[in-house]
Amino acid sequence: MSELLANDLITPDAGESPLLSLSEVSILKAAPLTRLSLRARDASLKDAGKAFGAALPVNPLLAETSKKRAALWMGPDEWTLLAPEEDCQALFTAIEEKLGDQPHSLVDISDRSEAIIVSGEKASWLLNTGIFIDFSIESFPVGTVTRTVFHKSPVMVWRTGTDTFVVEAWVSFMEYVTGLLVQSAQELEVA
Amino acid sequence: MSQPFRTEKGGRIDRNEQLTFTFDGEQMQGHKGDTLASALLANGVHLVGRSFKYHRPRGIISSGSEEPNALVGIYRNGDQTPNLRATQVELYQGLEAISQNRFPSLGFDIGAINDLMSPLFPAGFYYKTFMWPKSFWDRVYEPVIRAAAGLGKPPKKPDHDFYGNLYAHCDVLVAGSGPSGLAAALAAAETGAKVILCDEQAEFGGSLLSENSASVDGKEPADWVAVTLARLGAMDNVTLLPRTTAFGYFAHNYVALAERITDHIANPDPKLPRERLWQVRAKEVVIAAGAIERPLVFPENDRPGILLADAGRTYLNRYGVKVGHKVLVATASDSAWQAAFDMADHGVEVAAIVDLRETPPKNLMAIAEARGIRVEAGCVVTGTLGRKRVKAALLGRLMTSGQVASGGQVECDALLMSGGWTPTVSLYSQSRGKVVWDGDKGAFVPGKSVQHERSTGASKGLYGLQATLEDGYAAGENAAKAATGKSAKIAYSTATGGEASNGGTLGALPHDRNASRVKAFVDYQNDVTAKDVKLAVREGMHSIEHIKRYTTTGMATDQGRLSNMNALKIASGALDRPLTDVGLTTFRQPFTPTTFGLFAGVSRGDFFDPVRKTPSHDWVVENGGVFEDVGQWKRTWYFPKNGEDMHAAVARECKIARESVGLFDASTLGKIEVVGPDAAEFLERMYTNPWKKLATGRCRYGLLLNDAGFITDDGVIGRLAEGRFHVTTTTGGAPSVFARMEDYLQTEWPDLDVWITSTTEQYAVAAVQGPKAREVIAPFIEGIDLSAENLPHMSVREGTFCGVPCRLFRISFTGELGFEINVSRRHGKMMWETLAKEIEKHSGTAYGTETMHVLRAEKGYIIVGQDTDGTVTPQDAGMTWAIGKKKLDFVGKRGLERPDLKADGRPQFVGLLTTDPKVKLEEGAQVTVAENPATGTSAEGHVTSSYYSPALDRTIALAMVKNGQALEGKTLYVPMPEGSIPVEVTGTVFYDKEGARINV
Amino acid sequence: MKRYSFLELAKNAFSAHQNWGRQWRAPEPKAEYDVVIVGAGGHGLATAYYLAKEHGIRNIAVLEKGWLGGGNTGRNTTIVRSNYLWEESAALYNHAIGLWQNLSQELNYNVMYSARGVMMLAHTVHDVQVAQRHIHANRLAGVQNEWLTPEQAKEYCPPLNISKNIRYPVMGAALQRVGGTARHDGVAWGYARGADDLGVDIIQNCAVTGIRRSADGAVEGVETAKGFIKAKKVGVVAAGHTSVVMDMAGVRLPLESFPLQALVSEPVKPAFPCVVMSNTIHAYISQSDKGELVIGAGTDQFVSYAQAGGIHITNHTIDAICELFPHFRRMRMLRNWGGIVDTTPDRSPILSKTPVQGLYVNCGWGTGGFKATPGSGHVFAHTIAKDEPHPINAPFTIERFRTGRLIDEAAAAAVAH
Amino acid sequence: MLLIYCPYCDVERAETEFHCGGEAHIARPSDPSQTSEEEWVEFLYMRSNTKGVAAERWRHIHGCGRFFNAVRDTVSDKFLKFYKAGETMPDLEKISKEAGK
Repeated sequence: MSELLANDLITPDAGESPLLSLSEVSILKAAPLTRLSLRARDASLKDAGKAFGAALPVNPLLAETSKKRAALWMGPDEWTLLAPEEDCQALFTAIEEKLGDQPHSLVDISDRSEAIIVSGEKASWLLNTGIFIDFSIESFPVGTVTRTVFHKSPVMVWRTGTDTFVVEAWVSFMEYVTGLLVQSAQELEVA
Repeated sequence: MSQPFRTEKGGRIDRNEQLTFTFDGEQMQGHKGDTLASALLANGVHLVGRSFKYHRPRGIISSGSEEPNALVGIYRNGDQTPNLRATQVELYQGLEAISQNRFPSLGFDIGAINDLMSPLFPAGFYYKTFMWPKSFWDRVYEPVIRAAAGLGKPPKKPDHDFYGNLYAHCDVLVAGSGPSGLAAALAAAETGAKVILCDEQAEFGGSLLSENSASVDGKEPADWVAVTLARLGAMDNVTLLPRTTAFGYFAHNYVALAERITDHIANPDPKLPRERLWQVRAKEVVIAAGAIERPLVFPENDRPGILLADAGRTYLNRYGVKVGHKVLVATASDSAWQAAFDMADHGVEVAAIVDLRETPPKNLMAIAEARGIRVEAGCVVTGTLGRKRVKAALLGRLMTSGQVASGGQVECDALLMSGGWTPTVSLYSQSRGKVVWDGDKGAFVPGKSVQHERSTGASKGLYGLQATLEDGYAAGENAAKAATGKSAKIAYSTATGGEASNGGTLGALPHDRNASRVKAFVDYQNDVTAKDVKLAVREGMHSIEHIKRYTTTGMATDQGRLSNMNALKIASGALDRPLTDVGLTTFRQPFTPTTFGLFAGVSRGDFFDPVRKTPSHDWVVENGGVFEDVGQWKRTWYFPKNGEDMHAAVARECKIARESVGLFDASTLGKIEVVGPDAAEFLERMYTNPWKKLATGRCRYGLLLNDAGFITDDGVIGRLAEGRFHVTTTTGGAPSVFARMEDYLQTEWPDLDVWITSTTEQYAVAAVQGPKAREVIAPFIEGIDLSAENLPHMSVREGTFCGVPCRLFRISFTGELGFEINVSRRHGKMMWETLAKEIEKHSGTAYGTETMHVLRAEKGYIIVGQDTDGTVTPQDAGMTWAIGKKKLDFVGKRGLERPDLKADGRPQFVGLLTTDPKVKLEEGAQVTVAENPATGTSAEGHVTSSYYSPALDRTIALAMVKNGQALEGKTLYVPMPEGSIPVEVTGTVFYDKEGARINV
Repeated sequence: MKRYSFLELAKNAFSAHQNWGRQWRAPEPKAEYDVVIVGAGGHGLATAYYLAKEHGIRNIAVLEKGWLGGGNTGRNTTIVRSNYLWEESAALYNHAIGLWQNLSQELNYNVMYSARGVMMLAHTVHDVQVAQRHIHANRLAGVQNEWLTPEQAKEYCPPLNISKNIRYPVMGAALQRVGGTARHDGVAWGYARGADDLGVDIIQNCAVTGIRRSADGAVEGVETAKGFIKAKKVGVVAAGHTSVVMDMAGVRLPLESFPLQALVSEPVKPAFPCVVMSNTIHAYISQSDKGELVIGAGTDQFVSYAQAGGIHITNHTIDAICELFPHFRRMRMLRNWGGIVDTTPDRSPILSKTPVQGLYVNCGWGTGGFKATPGSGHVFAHTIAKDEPHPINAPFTIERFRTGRLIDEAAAAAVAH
Repeated sequence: MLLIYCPYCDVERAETEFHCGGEAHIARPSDPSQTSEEEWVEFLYMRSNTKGVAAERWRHIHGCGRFFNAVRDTVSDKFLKFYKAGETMPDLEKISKEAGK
């Protein structure tokens, strides 16, 4: 998966100034996005992928992307489907229609979370100030997506590039997450 | 001249950079590279503290983190840190150190009277006295004991500094950077493994930094360290962490490190954390923690000027400091001889080498002879003179009979001692490994590995430079191989010199003094003597844990690193049982005392716990609302206007909501979308109520029990489509309800085709309640017919609010016409502000949780967690109507059939009205039958909710009262300290009993 | 038994303390006892002491797999209080408070019971409601407990941070003045010495490996590391290991054993006058006579007999302490250790006969057993001696879990809204 | 802090991502109305509380959300096996032996 595709979908919010802008790491707020939570059985995955416009990954912690689409594996029967903000209603309807009577659950969670883009050579260091996961490129290759915990907040981390991570948290936790990231990064300003 | 004890040259200090510091206000000089201890010694200062119990003068005894005596308080910028070891405090310009546990001064300490009275204070004396008169314990004895105890002064102000955290993973973590640690790190790193090397000291190299009589690859040991570090530093796969203590070894190879970042810097950048907690998951750990020298236990072995021999050598070679002008060396092992030789080579007079052994190694004897040093073999120190500094030592000659004959007196201003070496097995022991006794080495050494670790070098009892290097390389190679499967052969460096030290002794030395009159210290800081250990054994303390606790040996801030082995040997002797039978006390983390702030990390202030805010938050702040904490949420409590207190504000809010309209932020309520063909079946099984027949577009109140039969949560559930429900939960219950649903779904009913998704934060929710509610929302809602016919009470529809999709519930928690509008969270602020503006047109008000509570109480609606407490059944709560009678099963149904849940006399939910309508009951107050119940009377129940009701212009209360529903109309009492309050038992609905207002 | 006093201490000083006798013997087990107590912690030793002292049963053995007082007795944070919600609990713990007040004199051993006050903080409206309910219930039950405003709380405990600007500001506190601390080792040793003096055999390093029952099911004795010991009555007081011991008799219990951590700071001069507990942010703290801050942490989430917990639990405990007492951030942790706490579903103990004739059990104290030590031993001795419960422990049966008559101290603090 | 393997995510993660659900393989009776008081209290409260090798439930609450089971030695805290929910209880004695207990 190329960095470009992910960045095609998750873009800095033009209306917001950077939360952090250092030579080694920056934090940008991402623009709003369509997020659909899809729960379904294996038999429905193909149809769901077709209706969505990107295949649903079956391997754990993987993301499948196509133009303006990303399907993130969240659990063995759970995917988060990402698309541009304006596609929400159309996608919802398309998937519902395609899946019809197949047992599934499709729920709009677009506004449940917010995303930030953490990038730079110190990005993984910064995330490791609060996240336990080994972010070395061998253990957590580009394209890996997972839910985890940042200090006392649940978050989702998706590596979209060697030095780029998308971090999502439920909206009411985002101040906590960004606040701590910015605070922890301040030592990088010391020469 | 300043620094009279500084050598002419040598050492690793920077002689070009002179630093000024103060100790107890006195200004002194040292150099960059000094520790506070080495700088004090350079100035001839040995007396640096007072002991814990007897307040005896104490000096620096070691050069490392095992130091029990030289504890000081460090002050800077208003921050104060007690109990720091002078041997670990790095000198910086302007450092301010204060001695501890003395009053009024270090030189003259009133507490020293304890030393004179010490015959009254043997081990455990406090268990035997201070019992009479009884009242004196808390009032007299204890305050005096407490004032005398403790070491440093506690910090008085909040800490200015902050602390960092970092999670890390590595293939090989090497703890310790002496010869074996450096070799291990290098060998592991050369295989490509990810290596973290940490050392508690400022410089890597450990013993190599003070070794000047050996060489590695033909280089000075310190130069070899530099070369090795350069190699390690150049590798991307290596992280070097000086000033970093591996202090805790936890389950699953999780090792905690404390990195000290700014304490050694004169003016640290405030953006730097003071310390950082590294939480490292290491595939393999190499423990290269070295060994520490043991003191000799002889009478008066605690005088300032008495040091461990290796410490004396370290001060000389590494710091360029002479510990005295005339030094006596007392030893039972080889290593101290080298200290004597180095001293002599630096022009220090060596008064004598006193070796316990009858025949010390010949080669050492020869070197001593060559330097003209007097040697007394088969000889011990039996006492010392000099109160604040050692002046002389008494010698005793060991006789074949086992007796000791007086061997005269030797003058000296410093005494270096060595009882041999104790491997540092703390980390190994923390890893839950069991140490084993090695009789040859006279030490406990690591046994089998329990976790993925290996000890190397001196920490496993292996000595000698060449041997430890080789062992280190092998340990590094093996660790890397085990972690990554990779190996690489590197060229081993070879050492000459630095031979293994032989010899050593454990326990107290024999002497010719009156045993009952002298003190031979085992544990310096806690003033535990050999006598104390023997007394404990005499009194029946036969387990080493009892001995430790009774005497407090090993419980000081050095955790017994100097004392444990000697105490054990003395106990073993007193018990006449082999040392291994007596057992070793457990090594606990942390390895050395570790700053609280390090553990607390970033969790302080607003980051102590996430502050969760709703979309109305900013508006509430601007409009003067007051918040309350509900779980992590900030919820608006009430909106005081014009200086109102809470009572006035709430009364106004209630009145307006009933008369006109109120606006309430209900966003924090938990929301769960239940979707799938079996959604109704699932809810049928979870909740007490029936769901299958609920029509699309309708809502129902749902009651959730646990399988024990008690109420745990409630909320309104709306059916959006055949297979789609919008479930709401309480605010605090949201996560647990979701988790319990997942539990049942995944593990009990995996066959159901239904999924749940949390939508708590997907939606912002505004409740608009009151007679004008429909008028308030009408201008903004599209796509929904708001008429009572089309949208009756307990309905739900989807439409738009100001053009954005919404879910509109017609529900009420106030008893008034009410709507709850759900829009996606991003539009929550817009919705709130739109409605807040709109209600102004109707003279409406925004209201908070307190008004919400009053309005619902007037209607007798329960609040789960306030009116219920986890012991309340639906019957108790008067909610049998919520139970689907025809249902075969739901969570809690079987629990409700248990005998006590059906028994008579259970508390039931009722209303209470005080005879005097102005008297408001206290929530939690007890309800009794008797007006003036005797103490010990069982309560009939308690008040769960109590408010002033503006609608009724009187107080109302809800309560749980035994058999309460049958007591309606009866008078009961609420006994209070000021007198009993009569109350009448009523139904739970106080206002609009017919429910007319809700159906308009 | 040589009585302890200051005079005795002074006298012994002249003989260089050479003449102190043993505090307890190290006997070999006899073939048979009237009562065998399994577990020489505070509760077990107190049981033996009161059996001997108040019920005239002198032929008693207390069997201990390790060293006496080495389990939770020697590992807890020594808090004593009785301000529990339910009258059953309050009666039990208050019974203990009554005994605590004279315990040093009773045992002629200074257990250092110090009524320095236990303050339980309220941080939310819900906390205030719960605290008030406790106070009212306690007042009716005759248990001392009172409400303090934040300012009063600060006055009682000056280091307390009552700023409104902290994450969970203090809204008040419930103070029990008779609550406080005691010296844990002193309690175990005092009871051991007292029981030993009454003829009780305390047998250490003697693990129980089986419970022998006769054909009719009644207890016949215990198998131990030192052989079979006959006894018609066996009282199990094995704390975290209760399930293991009771399993030997085929009795299942509603217990789970969790690691519980505690820690102390380095000793400092007096800095903290009382005991402070906060259930909402999970911390409790006091200062020992030695000067160490004594801090209790929470339990780990899984059953374990490892006597060690995770660092994340420590982190969370200390962050809570530092939030309430920000001066202590520069203090340092000296020692951290773990115990194994046996917890019941309603967080109240079981002090009861069992379905097996002659087998009695005293367990389930969870994180709070130390405070009950004298009271627990006292009523459990009664239960064993009379083969029926003392009125105070009558509600604390195993049966309650079947009938649903729980004494639910955990539920009473339930959070919702 | 334990290191726990999630059989659904196929990764090892720190304990803080997981919630322990207590003893495994305690099934809720399929028809509770037919259970005796003893059976119900057994289901609700009685636990083996094993000292040694035992099976327990975990949920990857801050990961994939799945419940799964693990076999752990409660004395050493070492995990000996992880398996998905719904799989039958492994032979604990055999696992014990293999682990050299």
